[in-house]
Amino acid sequence: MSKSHDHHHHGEGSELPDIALRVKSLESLLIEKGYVDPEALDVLIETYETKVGPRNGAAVVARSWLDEEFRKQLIEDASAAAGSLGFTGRQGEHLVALENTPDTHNMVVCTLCSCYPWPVLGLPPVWYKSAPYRSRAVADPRGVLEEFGVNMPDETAVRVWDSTAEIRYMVIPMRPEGTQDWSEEDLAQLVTRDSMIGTGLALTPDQLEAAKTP
Amino acid sequence: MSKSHDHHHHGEGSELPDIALRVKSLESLLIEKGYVDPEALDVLIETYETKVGPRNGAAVVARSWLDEEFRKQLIEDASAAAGSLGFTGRQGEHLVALENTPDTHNMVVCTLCSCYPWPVLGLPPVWYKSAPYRSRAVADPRGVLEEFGVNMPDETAVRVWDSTAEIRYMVIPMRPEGTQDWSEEDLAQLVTRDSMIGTGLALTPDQLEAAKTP
Amino acid sequence: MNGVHDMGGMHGFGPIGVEPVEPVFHADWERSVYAVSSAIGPISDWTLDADRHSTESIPGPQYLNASYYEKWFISLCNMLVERGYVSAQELASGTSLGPAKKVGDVLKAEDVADYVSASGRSSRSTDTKPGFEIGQEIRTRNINPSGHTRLPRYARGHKGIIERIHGVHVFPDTNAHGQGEQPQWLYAVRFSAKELWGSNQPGRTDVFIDLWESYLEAA
Amino acid sequence: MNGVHDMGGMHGFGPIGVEPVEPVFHADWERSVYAVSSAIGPISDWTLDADRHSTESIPGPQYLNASYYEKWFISLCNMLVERGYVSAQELASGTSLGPAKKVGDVLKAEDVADYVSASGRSSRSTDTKPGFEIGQEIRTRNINPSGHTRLPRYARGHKGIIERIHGVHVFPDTNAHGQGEQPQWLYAVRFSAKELWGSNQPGRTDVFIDLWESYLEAA
Repeated sequence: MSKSHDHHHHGEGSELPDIALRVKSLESLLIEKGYVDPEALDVLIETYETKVGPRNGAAVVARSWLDEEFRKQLIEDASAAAGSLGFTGRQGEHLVALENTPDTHNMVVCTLCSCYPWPVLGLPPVWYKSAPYRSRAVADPRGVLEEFGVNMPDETAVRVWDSTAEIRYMVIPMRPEGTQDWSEEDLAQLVTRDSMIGTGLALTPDQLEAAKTP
Repeated sequence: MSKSHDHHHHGEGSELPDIALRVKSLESLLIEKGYVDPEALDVLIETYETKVGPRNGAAVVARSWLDEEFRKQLIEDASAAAGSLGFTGRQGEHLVALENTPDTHNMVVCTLCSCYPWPVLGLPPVWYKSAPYRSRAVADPRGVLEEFGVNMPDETAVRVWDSTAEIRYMVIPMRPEGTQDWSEEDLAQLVTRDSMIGTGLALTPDQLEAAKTP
Repeated sequence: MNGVHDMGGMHGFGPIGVEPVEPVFHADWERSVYAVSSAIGPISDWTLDADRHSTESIPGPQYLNASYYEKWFISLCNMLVERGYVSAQELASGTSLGPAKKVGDVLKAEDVADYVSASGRSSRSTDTKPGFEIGQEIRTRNINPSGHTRLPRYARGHKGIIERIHGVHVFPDTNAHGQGEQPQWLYAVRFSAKELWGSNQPGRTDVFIDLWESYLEAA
Repeated sequence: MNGVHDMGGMHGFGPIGVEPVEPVFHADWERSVYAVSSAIGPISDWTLDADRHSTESIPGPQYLNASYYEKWFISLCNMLVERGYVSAQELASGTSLGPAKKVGDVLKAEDVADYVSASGRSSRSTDTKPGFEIGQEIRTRNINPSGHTRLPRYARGHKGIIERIHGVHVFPDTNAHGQGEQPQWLYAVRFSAKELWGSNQPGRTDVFIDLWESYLEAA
């Protein structure tokens, strides 16, 4: 009914018509005050736009599928395992890996804010931080999974992890069938961001093929 | 921070810049469709602006202070007692009177919407229907009372009634000291709306005097 | 439903802003919203419970930003369109574009006084006996229905004492959803503030909540 | 605090809108908010917990209508003004009107890589032993603090099983309010969906929540 409130926030807009102006104004004030260095700002942005993202986590998962020793270390101490591939840092200091099995599916949420394992997954997508996911993931995880196109059989136990502390969870999806001889690099392509949050599964070889075809 | 959300709703404004226009448009549509009669609308408005209001409840309370039989009936069956003074109807079908004593103070809220005893109190004030009161009355009633200028001694038990059904509660405040020879009409002037919600006490004779002096 | 309307015990809504001298309505459009909502009652095919559910179904961000009569307006418009009294196009244009829905007798000016003072009791006669007695200890169930309910979140899974028996009343959880009145025994249940909130207030504080029998189990 | 940010189990927020191909940022101003918030970290005098509390303290109606980076922006502005980094007038004008607060070394471009990969662990060493053991049944306390807490409303007063022991971690409820780190044992606690929500989902569903020792008592 209300025009001014009907629209949804997918991060692409703002209620504040002058938000861009106000942010620019804050940024220049902080630079003028000497609190932030403009060049550092650029590097920070570049880091999370190009370097730290779900490709990191995909490399971790692919390695774990191929290297049993690494898989054990990942389950034992995920921060150390991810760190051994060079993925360390903010919002990933206490990383825990949750392994999906034919019996058990894991899924991660932060109902209170937006905690997320940055070093392996980058910055979270808008839906992860939004009210619909935060409210429903803990109370109706199977319904949420359906909305993501995943029909979880009744026999599979669903485990939802609400990140209420500084522990950061990443899901290790199951390795798809038909990938016996695949290289680590190729396997990593099957590992989507959503499969490491637990709202998706790893792609099958056919799905990957279809995704590549325009 | 956000200009567009800073303002509070005290019922005097609207987020929708065109609300007046849209309401007018709905009203004329419903009249055109033959669902409502414009003259009936005027009478409805007049009824709650001039006839049904807290003066009704004040008359009930004043009578109960003077007439022990009436007081007993009011406690026994408040709908019947109020009805005997001519106050019946919508949102007061199942009226319950809660008597304050030196040991016990009663207070009424509707946390889920805005249930209120219309026949005796009229339409509720904006604060009664708003988030601050609805959220805090059940969890911090003594703090709420303080905000209304009422310091409830620790010895007094506070009873909060959350109107979650069609039962409508009205509070019978204690009769103030120094009113032994007062008429029913004069006593009724001491009975404020808030004293019948339980967020206030009946006025003392001095307070009434002060309120009358401009 | 666990919506933002279920406000008991929430923090962060700020002080209670009391207007010293408050008018019954603050604008003509509020008068109109009030009047059309009331006048439509006798010919509407929805229950009071459905009406409440319509209001609490206003999306949270909008619910919290709308004033009281705005919520009435939004809810009324939604009901009128959903139930075929007006079309969305008619609502947008403010003009009738087709025949009206067949309805009963429209409220006339001369009948308003009777209508306003007429009773719309929710109590129903019964030959059953209440399942709980005054003074009995109960525990509220931990239900989280997505539909309408009158068991607030803050009162779920808690121990209380039956204080009053109100008789048998229409059950909102079904009546709001076209599943009939299914009347049940209704009780005023007393909860200590300590039980509900986990810490003592100075002095004794109790909260009384009207709860239907199926919300409760023996403690 | 029992704020609208505590969303677990709420209804009525609609479907989960997934963007098929989502950029990291949707606008330059989002990039800026992200970057200044991050860059200010090393010289700020607030904790991550205080930062979270600042965000959850955004009034409910505004919180629910603001996008993610809008909330960051609002929260950052509030912190900067409250703690004397900038004045409200400076914020409004975008121009410095007085001396800056004395701060430590500002983050330089060449140090960003180290900063991003540096650890900010919340775990602390201890010579205490955990009060609960793996497999033990506990009940969460029913606390309703008006300040910061990481015990969500939906998990209060419920029985669960200790699943993991995470070590000793900074306690947010005090650290957010300048009352020190007061580290406590932290556990992953398993709750059945039936225990939390009162009804069975098809198949087994469990919710795991990281909870500090003082949130828990032996069941």
